[in-house]
Amino acid sequence: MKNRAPLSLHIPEPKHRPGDRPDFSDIKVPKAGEMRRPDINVAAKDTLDLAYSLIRVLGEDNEVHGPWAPMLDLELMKRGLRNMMTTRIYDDRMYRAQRQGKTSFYMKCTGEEAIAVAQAAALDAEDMCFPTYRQQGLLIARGYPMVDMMCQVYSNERDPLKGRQLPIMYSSKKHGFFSIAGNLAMHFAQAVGWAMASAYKNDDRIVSTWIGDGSTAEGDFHTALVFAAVYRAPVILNIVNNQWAISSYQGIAGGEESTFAARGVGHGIPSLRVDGNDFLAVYAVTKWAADRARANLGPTVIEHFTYRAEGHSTSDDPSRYRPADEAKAWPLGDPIDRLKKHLIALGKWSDAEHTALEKEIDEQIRAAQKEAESHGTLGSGKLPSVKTMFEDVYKEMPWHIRRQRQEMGV
Amino acid sequence: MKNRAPLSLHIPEPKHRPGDRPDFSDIKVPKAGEMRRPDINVAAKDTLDLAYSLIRVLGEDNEVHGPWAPMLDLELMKRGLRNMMTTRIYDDRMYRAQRQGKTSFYMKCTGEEAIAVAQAAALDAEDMCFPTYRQQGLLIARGYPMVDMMCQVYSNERDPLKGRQLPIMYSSKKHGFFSIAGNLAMHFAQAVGWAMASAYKNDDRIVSTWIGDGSTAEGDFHTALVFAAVYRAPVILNIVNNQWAISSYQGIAGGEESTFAARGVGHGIPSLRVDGNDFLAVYAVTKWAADRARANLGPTVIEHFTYRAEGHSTSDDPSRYRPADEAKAWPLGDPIDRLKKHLIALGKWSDAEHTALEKEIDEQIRAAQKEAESHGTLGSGKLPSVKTMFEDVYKEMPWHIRRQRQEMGV
Amino acid sequence: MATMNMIQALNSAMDAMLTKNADVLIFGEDVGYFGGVFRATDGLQKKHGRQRCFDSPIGEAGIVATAIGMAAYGLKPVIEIQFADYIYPAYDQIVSAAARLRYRSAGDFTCPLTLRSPYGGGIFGGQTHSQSPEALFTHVCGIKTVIPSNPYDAKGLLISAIEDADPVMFFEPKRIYNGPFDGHHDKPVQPWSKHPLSDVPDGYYTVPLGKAGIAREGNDLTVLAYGTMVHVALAAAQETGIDAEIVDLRTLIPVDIETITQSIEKTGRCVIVHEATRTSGFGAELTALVQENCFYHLEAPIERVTGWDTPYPHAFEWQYFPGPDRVADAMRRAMEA
Amino acid sequence: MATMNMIQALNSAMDAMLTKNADVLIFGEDVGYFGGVFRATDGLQKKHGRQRCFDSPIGEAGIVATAIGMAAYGLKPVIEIQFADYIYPAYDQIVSAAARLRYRSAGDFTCPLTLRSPYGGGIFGGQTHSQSPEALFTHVCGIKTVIPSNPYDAKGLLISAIEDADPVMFFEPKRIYNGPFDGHHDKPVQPWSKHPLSDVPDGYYTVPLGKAGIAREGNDLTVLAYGTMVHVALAAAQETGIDAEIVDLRTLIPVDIETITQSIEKTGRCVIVHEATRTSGFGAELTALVQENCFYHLEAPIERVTGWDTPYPHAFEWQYFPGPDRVADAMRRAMEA
Ligand SMILES: Cc1ncc(C[n+]2csc(CCOP(=O)(O)OP(=O)(O)O)c2C)c(N)n1
Ligand SMILES: Cc1ncc(C[n+]2csc(CCOP(=O)(O)OP(=O)(O)O)c2C)c(N)n1
Ligand SMILES: [Mg+2]
Ligand SMILES: [Mg+2]
Repeated sequence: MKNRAPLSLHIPEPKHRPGDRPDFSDIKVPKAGEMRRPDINVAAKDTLDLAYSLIRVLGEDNEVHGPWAPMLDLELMKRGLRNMMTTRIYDDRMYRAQRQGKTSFYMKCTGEEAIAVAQAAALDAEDMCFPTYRQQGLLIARGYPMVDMMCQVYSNERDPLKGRQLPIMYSSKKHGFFSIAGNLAMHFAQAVGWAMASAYKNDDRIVSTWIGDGSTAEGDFHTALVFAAVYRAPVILNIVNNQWAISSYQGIAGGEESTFAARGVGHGIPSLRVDGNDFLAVYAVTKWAADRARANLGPTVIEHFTYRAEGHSTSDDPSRYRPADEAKAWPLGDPIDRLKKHLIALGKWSDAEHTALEKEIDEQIRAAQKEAESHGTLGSGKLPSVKTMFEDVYKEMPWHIRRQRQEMGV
Repeated sequence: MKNRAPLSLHIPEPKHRPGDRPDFSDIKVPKAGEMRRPDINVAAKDTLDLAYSLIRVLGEDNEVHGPWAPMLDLELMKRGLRNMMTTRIYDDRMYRAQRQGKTSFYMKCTGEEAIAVAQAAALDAEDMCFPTYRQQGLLIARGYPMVDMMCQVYSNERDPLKGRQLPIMYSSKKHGFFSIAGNLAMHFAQAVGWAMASAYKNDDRIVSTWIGDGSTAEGDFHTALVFAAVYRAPVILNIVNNQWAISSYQGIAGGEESTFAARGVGHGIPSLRVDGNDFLAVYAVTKWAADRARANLGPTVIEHFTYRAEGHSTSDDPSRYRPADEAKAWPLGDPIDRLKKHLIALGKWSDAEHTALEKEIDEQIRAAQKEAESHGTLGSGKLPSVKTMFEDVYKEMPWHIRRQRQEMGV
Repeated sequence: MATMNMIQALNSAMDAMLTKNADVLIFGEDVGYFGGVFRATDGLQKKHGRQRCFDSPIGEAGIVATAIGMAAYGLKPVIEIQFADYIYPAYDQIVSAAARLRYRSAGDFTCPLTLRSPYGGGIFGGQTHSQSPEALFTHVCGIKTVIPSNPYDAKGLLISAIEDADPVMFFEPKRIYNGPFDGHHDKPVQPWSKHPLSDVPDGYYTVPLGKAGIAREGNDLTVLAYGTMVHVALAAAQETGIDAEIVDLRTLIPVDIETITQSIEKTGRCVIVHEATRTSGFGAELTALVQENCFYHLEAPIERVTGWDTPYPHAFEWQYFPGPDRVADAMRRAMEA
Repeated sequence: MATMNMIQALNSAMDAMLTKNADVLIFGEDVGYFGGVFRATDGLQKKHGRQRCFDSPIGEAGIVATAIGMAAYGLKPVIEIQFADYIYPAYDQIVSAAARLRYRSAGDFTCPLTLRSPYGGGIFGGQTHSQSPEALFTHVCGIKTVIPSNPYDAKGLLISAIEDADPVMFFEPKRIYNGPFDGHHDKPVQPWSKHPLSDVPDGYYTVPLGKAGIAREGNDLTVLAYGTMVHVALAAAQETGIDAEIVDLRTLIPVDIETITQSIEKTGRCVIVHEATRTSGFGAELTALVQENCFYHLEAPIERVTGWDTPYPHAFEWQYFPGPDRVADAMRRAMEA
């Protein structure tokens, strides 16, 4: 060895652990309206500032600001508010159902509702979505029957997926919602293939897909960016940076050194970073990206900067690895609260109306739950026929699976 | 469907195909010396200009220019010239040997010699290399016995790899040269692991690894960047952009939309793009990156912009997919020729000396070849013992492999 | 009718399907303008257009992933993985997505893609251009695995694979692309043109998946083989003079259990041949099936003749390859037992 | 000596090796500060320091790739893949690199890494948290595959795996982390503390790789099993009253052929049990080995009791899981044949 300073291994570590006081003052939050809005045919490299900053529309004053303000009509915003609230209350009910032993598992998207709901509003109903497990808001916004959602969560006799999938792994082609897989990141690259197919067929449907900050470390994330860039696929590549991947903070995925949006720029894909808790900003950037895709300008990367306000899933206990009150310290607020306040500021909404709506949704969900539970809950014995277990492995059942079914005696 | 313009699928296509006149005028070649040289602790995002341009030192006037000029001593340059020439002549002889039926396969690095040879000069002898199949120059520069290289190519009785590997898949731990695999990109991520190990052990050896433009599309390329960035691994991540991946031009790997160096910036890794045919520039950027690694500043991405002057391998016929004279039109010249002219311009070299050196090397290689061939060529029957075929699957031979060896009767 | 080698037959199958169905498209590394490193897609881009047959980035995971997305959309992608040795980066996409999509979505989404890949040794490709990974797919429910042994079957099976509603792994024994190699590497190479199964119809026809062929009828012993090994087994039968029935499986999953059991009930003896490494190879499953289905007919232990449990070594190509002598030995052992 | 469940035993093995050898380090998703989603690395970061046990990005390929680089350097990385279902992204690195490195470099570079991963069903994990992919590794020469069935073995085998000179896949049957589950899901769960093999020495000790254990001696029939299925087989033996010898394989590759043949030569009957899908599962290889090595001792067809050839369905956990009733049926069939 030469006479040199020894090397040392760097292991990223979040600023705060249980017992510490959470402090997000290192996060630079630009003022709403501050970021420019380039033309949709901008070169990737000319979006670098947008990939490192944060596009925000809704200010602390609850008013809209700057060139990204989408100027939405009231109905759309109210629908968005309702869909976000529905998502949150649905999550709460299902979480509780799991705790009551009615199913094995559940995952909430608390604090991240704007991402799915505002995007559903900005996309066409026919556009295709390749989501992760935290975009249940898409199904709600697109009017998928909530009873069916619940039956999936319960793996009961009415479960559209015949009891085959873990709770929350919904699938509905009719609602442009791709079958969720437990395997992270895989779908991100598949979405690009779907978009290529749409372009190949001279169709006009575009694709949107989502991935978590942690999952961007998978090879398939890269694959998606490479193929999307090469074939200029009409796809929106959303990264939901909610700061955590189970117990690992985003620095373990490379967030210490760069933003996730910046990855897109390197691939020659125009890339934006947006306040993911700002319904209007999420809507605006999605619309911009959709316009690009529809104009055959190819993919856009969007990083949604947000915070996972609850545990990873019902199997998780976040107080083991982060300060219990970290969610409260999050500087970008809550998406429902912010949109609500904006509507109030516009003079079009009130606390009373809000409470009434909350109650209405709650009752609606309770009714749905009652109906869903009439078809059984996990372990209740009300299941699809056991025979179905052997179906759909292939279109036609081959002899060896048929024999196994016989062996089982069904 | 809405009344919208139909989507269409973009398939990248190189500008020229067989029969066309090659024309590289779209490649912007900055003047030598034009690019700035930042401090080694520069932030990734502040290298963006360097990732999109081209660092060049040797000008058309055969003189050095600008802040990247490494100010090398004459001996080092002469050794570099010799090593590059040796690599080229070695390639020619082995290519011919394959054509004569003495082995199954061969791959040249013609036109790309500076990349391995200048880097070997800029690294310490103890630093570890994870190369692809086009960095044979490393072994030559590090003094690996040429006879052993040839015996590997011939899979003969003296082959250090016992006839197990395809020709050119050398391995030499002693020379800091990681065992080459046929599988593209895998090693790029492994190199990061080696670098992490070196840092973990407070060692002072750093790592350099190479990958082709085409291979950057693999997930393992991404993996390498993510892990290197997260753990600030002391590794130099070289991308050899020689414009082609067998028959696919670099646009099929995403080169139409961005540079390959730009990918590094997105990951928070300082990234440089260099004239890969400029020995001095390659040396300079490597040194800069090595200094960063040694100072615990972490990884650097370097894109070497070069041209694969010959076929992909002996199995390839490039005239089927690109203009036959494309290599001649390459605007960045030939690395050997450029260094030679620089030395002549310095008054330290001459055409006569060059020709004499060429002859000396040629004779040396012929002698080595004669010796290597005395140990056999592929198919000559002079092989390691067949027994060895069953060894090294595991450290200790398990019963089932022992039985198979017996079954074979050896 | 034309005389075709395997490559021409495969090319003709893809040509026929590109012509017949606008939803068929082909992509993979070097398959576009160049026509593939083995020339299987030669001329298809020129004839059918750049969108129908094009180059992909070097990313096997991406090739399969995008094909899955396309298949879910409703297209019929036919993708090439340049060598079977390079399938592994795509293994997750194949196993966790392609194979599962129909099941996990209860038929809501399906994945009718065809993955073609040259496999096997015999061309001095060394350990990364010679592998036979078929068993790694036969263990995965939800995908089919097909391996042809001659031009006629190659075309007919490939068309069936493309038309199949589920993902199909289509492995092409590269050693017999140009001629029916029987393992006698020191003898002159025979071209396909001398073989009756090189008579291939020009247009569309199918050979059904899931049905084995009988490459040679016989009464004394059954050989189960596929791909190149069918020809090796034929040579061994001829050289030993043993009246072997040689079953050419053609499809590994779902395997044609009827043909297998019928043959073994007749002969009572069984030799299984494949080039892949032995342990947990498809020969293990065949052994299990034969002993489960024909236990009381078996007069001798089932023999496996396979590649050794080592990587495929470059210089020891012929010591590794399970050639006619090794097959003949096993046949004799099975007869003598 | 302490009473440990499987998780504690595994934790104790890693603790011992971190203490013993400075070249041992541990990484994987969530294994650092948090201690792993199954808590197997609980407290190790705190005790041994952040560099010795740390979180990795969510990239299984990267975890394995960097471990390969570290192993080639000379370290002894112990990595965790959070669920065996998520190994596939790393499959290429395992098969094409870890398994081949010693061979292809003729011993110049080696790859002594240990990959731990929870596998198998029984916890309502659905199709992506229940898989048993061991056969996909047993087909790959150059790697060893180990599966413990109790705390004592788990610790001893893991230490052996870490000390081994070659890459070892170490699959942990997650259903028995907390108790020796015998498949009777409707009965109360037994904790490990009531089981004799939960007596685990505190410090360093090894259980050798490549050696099977006998979980129950018997004379009438041999059951080959591993992991959770050892306990299921024990229950089936008790419930049928059949005097079965239950072989706990412990190591799948290299498998302990001596113990297997000795047992079958004694009993003449064989039932093979695993949770993985049947076709081309490790049971196929075991069947082949048994019939190759013990053909003339076999009095009945070898039976396979396995998971069905479908994904693991969430709601049909117990219809899928090869429980004691199915094993008992197979044992009776084997006895009656
Ligand atoms: C391929 C794969 N590896 C690991 C897991 C286990 N796992 C499930 S969710 C998760 C964390 C994902 O974090 P992130 O991508 O940030 O998404 P988030 O949960 O925050 O929405 C992990 C590691 C998995 N499901 N798939
Ligand atoms: C995983 C994998 N996929 C495909 C191949 C086949 N292959 C060998 S070299 C090559 C082209 C590589 O191009 P590039 O990375 O640009 O390197 P270059 O040959 O130009 O140096 C391909 C596709 C391979 N060896 N490994
Ligand atoms: Mg996250
Ligand atoms: Mg290249």
